[in-house]
Amino acid sequence: MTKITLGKGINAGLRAAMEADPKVVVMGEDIGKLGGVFRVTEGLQKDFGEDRVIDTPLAESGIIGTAVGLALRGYRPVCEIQFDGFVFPAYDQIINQVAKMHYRSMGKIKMPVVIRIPYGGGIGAVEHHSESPEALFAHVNGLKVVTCGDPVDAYWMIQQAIASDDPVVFFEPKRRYHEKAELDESVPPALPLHQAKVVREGADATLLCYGPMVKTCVQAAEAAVEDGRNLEVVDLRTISPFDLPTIFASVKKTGRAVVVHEATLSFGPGSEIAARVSEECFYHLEAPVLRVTGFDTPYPPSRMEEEYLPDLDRVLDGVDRVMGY
Amino acid sequence: MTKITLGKGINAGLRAAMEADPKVVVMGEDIGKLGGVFRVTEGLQKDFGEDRVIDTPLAESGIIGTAVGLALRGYRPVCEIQFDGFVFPAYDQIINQVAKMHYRSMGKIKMPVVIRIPYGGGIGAVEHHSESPEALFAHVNGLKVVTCGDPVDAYWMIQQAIASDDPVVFFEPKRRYHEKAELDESVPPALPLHQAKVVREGADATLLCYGPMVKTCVQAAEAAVEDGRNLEVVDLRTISPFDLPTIFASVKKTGRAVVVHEATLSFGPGSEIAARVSEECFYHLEAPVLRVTGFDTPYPPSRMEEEYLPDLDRVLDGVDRVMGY
Amino acid sequence: MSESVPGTPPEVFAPVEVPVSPAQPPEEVEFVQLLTPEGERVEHPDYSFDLDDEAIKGFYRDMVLVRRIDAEATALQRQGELGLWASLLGQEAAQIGSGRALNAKDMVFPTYREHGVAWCQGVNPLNLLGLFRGVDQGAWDPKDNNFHLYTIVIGAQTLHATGYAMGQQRDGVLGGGVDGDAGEATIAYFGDGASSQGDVNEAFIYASVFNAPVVFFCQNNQWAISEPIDRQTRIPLYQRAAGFGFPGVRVDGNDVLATYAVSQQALKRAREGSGPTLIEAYTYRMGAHTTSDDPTKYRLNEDLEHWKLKDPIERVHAYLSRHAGVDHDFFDEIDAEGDKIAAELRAGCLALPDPQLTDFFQHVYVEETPQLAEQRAQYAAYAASFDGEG
Amino acid sequence: MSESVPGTPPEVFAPVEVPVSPAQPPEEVEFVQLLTPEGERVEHPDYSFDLDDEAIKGFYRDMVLVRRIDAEATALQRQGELGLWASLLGQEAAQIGSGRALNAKDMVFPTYREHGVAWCQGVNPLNLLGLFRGVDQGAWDPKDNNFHLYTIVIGAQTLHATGYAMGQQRDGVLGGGVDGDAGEATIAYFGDGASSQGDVNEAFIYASVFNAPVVFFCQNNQWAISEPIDRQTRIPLYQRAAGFGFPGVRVDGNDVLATYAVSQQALKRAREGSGPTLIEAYTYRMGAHTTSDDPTKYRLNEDLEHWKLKDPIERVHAYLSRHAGVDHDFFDEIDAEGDKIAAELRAGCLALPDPQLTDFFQHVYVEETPQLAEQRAQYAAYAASFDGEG
Ligand SMILES: Cc1ncc(C[n+]2csc(CCOP(=O)(O)OP(=O)(O)O)c2C)c(N)n1
Ligand SMILES: Cc1ncc(C[n+]2csc(CCOP(=O)(O)OP(=O)(O)O)c2C)c(N)n1
Ligand SMILES: [Mg+2]
Ligand SMILES: [Mg+2]
Repeated sequence: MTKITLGKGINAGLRAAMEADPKVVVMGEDIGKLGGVFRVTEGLQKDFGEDRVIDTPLAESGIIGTAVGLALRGYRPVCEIQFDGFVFPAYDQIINQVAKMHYRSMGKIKMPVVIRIPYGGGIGAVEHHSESPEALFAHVNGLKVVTCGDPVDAYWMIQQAIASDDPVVFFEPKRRYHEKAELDESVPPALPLHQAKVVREGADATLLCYGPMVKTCVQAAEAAVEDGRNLEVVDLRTISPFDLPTIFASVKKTGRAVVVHEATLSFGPGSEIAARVSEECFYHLEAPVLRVTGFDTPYPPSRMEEEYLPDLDRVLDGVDRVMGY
Repeated sequence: MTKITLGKGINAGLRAAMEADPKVVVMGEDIGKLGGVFRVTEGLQKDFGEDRVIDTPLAESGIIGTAVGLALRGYRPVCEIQFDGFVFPAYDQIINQVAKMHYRSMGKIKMPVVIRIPYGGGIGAVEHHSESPEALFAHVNGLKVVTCGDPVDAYWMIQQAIASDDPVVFFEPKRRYHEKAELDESVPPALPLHQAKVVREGADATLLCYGPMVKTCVQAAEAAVEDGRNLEVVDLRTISPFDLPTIFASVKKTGRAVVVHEATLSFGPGSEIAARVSEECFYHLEAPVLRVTGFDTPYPPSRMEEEYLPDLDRVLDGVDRVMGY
Repeated sequence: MSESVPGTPPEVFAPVEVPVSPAQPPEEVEFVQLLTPEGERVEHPDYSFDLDDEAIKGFYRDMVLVRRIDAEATALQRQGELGLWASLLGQEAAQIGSGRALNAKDMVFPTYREHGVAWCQGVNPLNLLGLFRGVDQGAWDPKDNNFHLYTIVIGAQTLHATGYAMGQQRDGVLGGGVDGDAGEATIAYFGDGASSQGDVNEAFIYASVFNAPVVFFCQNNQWAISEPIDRQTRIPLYQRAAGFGFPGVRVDGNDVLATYAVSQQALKRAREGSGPTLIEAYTYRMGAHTTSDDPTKYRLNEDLEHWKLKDPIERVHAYLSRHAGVDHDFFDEIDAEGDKIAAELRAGCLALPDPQLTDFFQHVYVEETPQLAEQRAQYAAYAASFDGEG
Repeated sequence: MSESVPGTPPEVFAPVEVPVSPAQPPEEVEFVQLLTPEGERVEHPDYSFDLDDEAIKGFYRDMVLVRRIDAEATALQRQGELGLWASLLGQEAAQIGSGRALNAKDMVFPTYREHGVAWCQGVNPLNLLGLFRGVDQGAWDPKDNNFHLYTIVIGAQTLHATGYAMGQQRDGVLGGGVDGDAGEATIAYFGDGASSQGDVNEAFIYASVFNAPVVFFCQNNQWAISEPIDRQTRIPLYQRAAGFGFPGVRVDGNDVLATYAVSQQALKRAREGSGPTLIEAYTYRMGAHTTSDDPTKYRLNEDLEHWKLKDPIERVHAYLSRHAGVDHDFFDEIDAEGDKIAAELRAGCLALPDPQLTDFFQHVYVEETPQLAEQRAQYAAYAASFDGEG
């Protein structure tokens, strides 16, 4: 058992993957000596060398484009995008090349590429450093999209993502990098990569959340006890594909659901959940699926981010509304 | 009154906008002498010169990035992206720059940029030439997203988009470029840009569609008459923002809705409609909002596109299902 | 006229005139040439063609056969059997010369027009038709012939090639053998238009910074659909490389001996571990951009007539008959072989099975998602409901 | 040592060695220099500084004041008043020299570090703090001082600058006046790291093909966060321009006289209609990348010590006191002025009002959407429900 932060969990997971498979290479900006701006790759270049931990030129399309080539050569590249807002120069390579290669080749080519993206707000950063663009990847067929909500998942999920023969966009909740938990590396992961986790059982309504919002929702659920409400909290973990059986089971049980994410409301992940749940649980729903999310504006200057981001109060407000039907 | 195709409608609309305002410039690949691969800009360079109808280097990020600069200088650039699949090299400039400039400057900068994208399938093309990526733009705050379904709308909507002080992504249903209609240029447009249009009144269920699917849905509605079903068809026209009042009014009336689009199901435009309608019309819905869409695969090789694309039968199958609740 | 010209950059602050004419007439262009349009061999200080006349006969055969295949594909498109075809007409020497310079382990990243290179790599021409007929998107296994899938998104493949070359580097396969020639290299094909894409320039940077064993082979066919080369650059394209710190060379792209010699040297350099090279093969797109294009809208017929005199096949024909004692039997046999291959290609094309959408659901992921499995099953049931209807 | 070097490209096929040392020590670097680190003026065949000592005193004042402003902002960050600060320490000469070469109508596209250029354009330093304090995202009107918003997405602004310059061209404002110097130009600032972005290279292509009146001003401060310059290029950066067909020049970025002279000439060229120029200002980032960065992780202290000897301000101080008869009153006054400005800046910073989220909803669109109006109203009602709660 070791006490580990979420950031260190990913670091340890990367290390474990690199030790297990010499074909795993890590690449990105400032990931070498510096260990990445969040120190998630700290120490890796020292131990695995410059050929496996590659500081790239400052060009994101180049990172992903060369990763495609490395994958074609039999490597398993793990690419770091420095911040959420900087993935877009690489968007074409991700959606037209990484995502489609397996399909285009009728299954002959595999693209075991992992794209790590620290995402979300709450760290007081300047613009482009706090975004939640997961829906822009989840809508793209051929990609898988996951995100971890705690240090233990961080450790295992990054390894599962690297082991996946499908390309995985791996969103890391940057404001949770310093959250701590006990990790026992000898206990195998409890769940496969694309399965959701009920982190708190409840009966009155379901909070569906992921990444940075898991902690927020658990806190909200605890606070709701005072109001006599017993909330279930589901950490979705996988966004594409969603683990629909787990989601449906919970909502059918409680009859009410609130989706919570930092991403903007419209055309966000919550809309897909609402659409699916409304269809599958039509006769079980006591209320429409409600969404507590970032607003439909660009991410605001950081002095306003506390208001912009869903927090305990806004989650409870959503719960009030969903219980009001 | 002139008989005009949808493609010629846009051409005539561009011409009218260029005549009305010398600051309107048109830019893109092959739009000059060739008049664009779909001939939508035919004749414009001859009449307005190379300074206003600009054949650009083969670089989409450059097209949009220089359009931003031209807009900052007081121009109103209309950018052509040759095919839907080729907009992604420009994605960063579109979502980080075009979309955010007004917000970043607290309203001081305007970005009257129009990005024209021929989209959708059904023309027997090779890969990357038949995609429907509208959700990837609709999720981005700061952009507006519209699409025309008939030649008269094509003529007016492109002019309204150019007149808009907000950036507009203008999706053109390429397989409808040759659809014909009568246009009377002297009659002002019936609707503002961001309003939907009920193209067929009905009572039993609502088909919500846009762009290339409008024709398909009208045909389906006519075919449904034989089954004794009276379907309402709404041409949404505007995707971001959706015209929710028109959508809600129709669904509250019929109690049932099927969204039809070529874009992939998951995280697609239909999920946002389903989420909104489920919430707003919770007590009016006789059935969940269903979606008839492209499947969750990349666009297939063209020999299979007829199966991939929603057609009359699949729309009617959706209607059957929604009526079955 | 037949000289290799390393980039001479404009002087600092000497005003640079933007060229106004679409393309320089080839007379004024300086490049590496070893066989003139008239079929005469010429010397070059830095490059020589070191194979015998048998090899030249082989190149001739290659070029005639790929032109024949290309013509058949164009005909198939006209007859509605293909949705589209991108002809290589006029670019045979660039493709055969460079393709024949490849070693067995070298890897190729093509655009959508490299039918000649595919031929050299042993790809069955029928495989090339799938994409254009709309039954697949390439779907050959790149490993079978060291020939990656056609890439349609302009320039994207240059980064893939660079990454692949970085993989070769990491695999330690550079150097070794005579002169280090036992190593492996990668070659990336792209067009003059592609040179403007950010991706291509990023590929130059990655290749340069990592000294990757990649050859950038640009077929400057003067046109990117309707846009003449002056929409992409105002100086010769090969000079771009110098600004990134690696060598660039312009070669007569219609001269198969020169394209062979120049490619061979660049590939050798890469295999040895000496890094990237940019080759600009100066050629001309004799046909339309694709069968959907109408070049009469934007270019003059006289341009085409002018380039016909530089035909890549004609000059080898002239050389072989005048200087290598090859008689008409040889040529006739190849023509006959071409007709046979074309007939087989046609028959193969018509026999290509129509694909099933349900099959394609399974190619989206290695591990299919439950959602997709469900959609597939639903669609299969739906499709089956029509069976027997009519 | 003080010579302008147009790009001499490597010879064709001469193997290019990849440099292994992080950055060339400045002694070995060739560039345009007009004032040595010791404060001695030197001649250059192509460039001369044509202003008097009063102007140099002005430059000195500019540099001292922006360094003082920068130091105050760093202090504000340390005290928690700013979330972040990107220091220009060490780059004052590059920014003041180029900034002072601008005419009233020229337009500037900065990155996030051009506080010195902002100063030259008359932007109130307080405006620069908003972004870093997190109360806005720049929010000055670019038209007020012909100074665009700071751009954080690396390289994006080089395309904006090129487009803006294409607009100047279309407005017919090139040429005219003495030597065509009445025209307008645009200048784009970017870093050495940025030179690897596709956007920057596309900007070079657009500028070259359209002959746009834009000067690309690259501050090569040797580092892109933790990456040394050899991660971006293996030859001097200014040589990149030659490959795109326009002039490139390297200037001692710590020499304000030289950066002024070189910028002036390039801007003049642009205003006349002679097209783009790339200037590489060879300098050094004396501080951390930003206040969040820890350079001890990746660079040696001795590097920094070495560069301190080249300080851009010290050499002007030396020149003025030794050769221009300037006494300590002058220097003291400027220091005092700096302290005053810094105090004002600090007071202004602390007094910046906290922004209201509801206000920001209205800046998303010129014409607000009904959805957003509704969200805004709902949020306002929600927020109001907490009022009086405490
Ligand atoms: C990113 C992207 N933009 C646009 C297109 C459409 N397109 C296909 S081919 C072509 C011209 C390419 O010209 P060039 O690179 O010279 O190659 P060539 O066709 O002449 O061989 C264009 C614009 C594309 N395929 N990809
Ligand atoms: C597209 C993009 N990728 C990554 C970043 C993160 N980032 C911010 S500054 C920087 C380094 C920039 O280096 P350089 O261009 O040399 O400018 P300098 O900071 O040295 O002035 C990086 C990688 C970014 N802002 N934008
Ligand atoms: Mg071409
Ligand atoms: Mg730098």
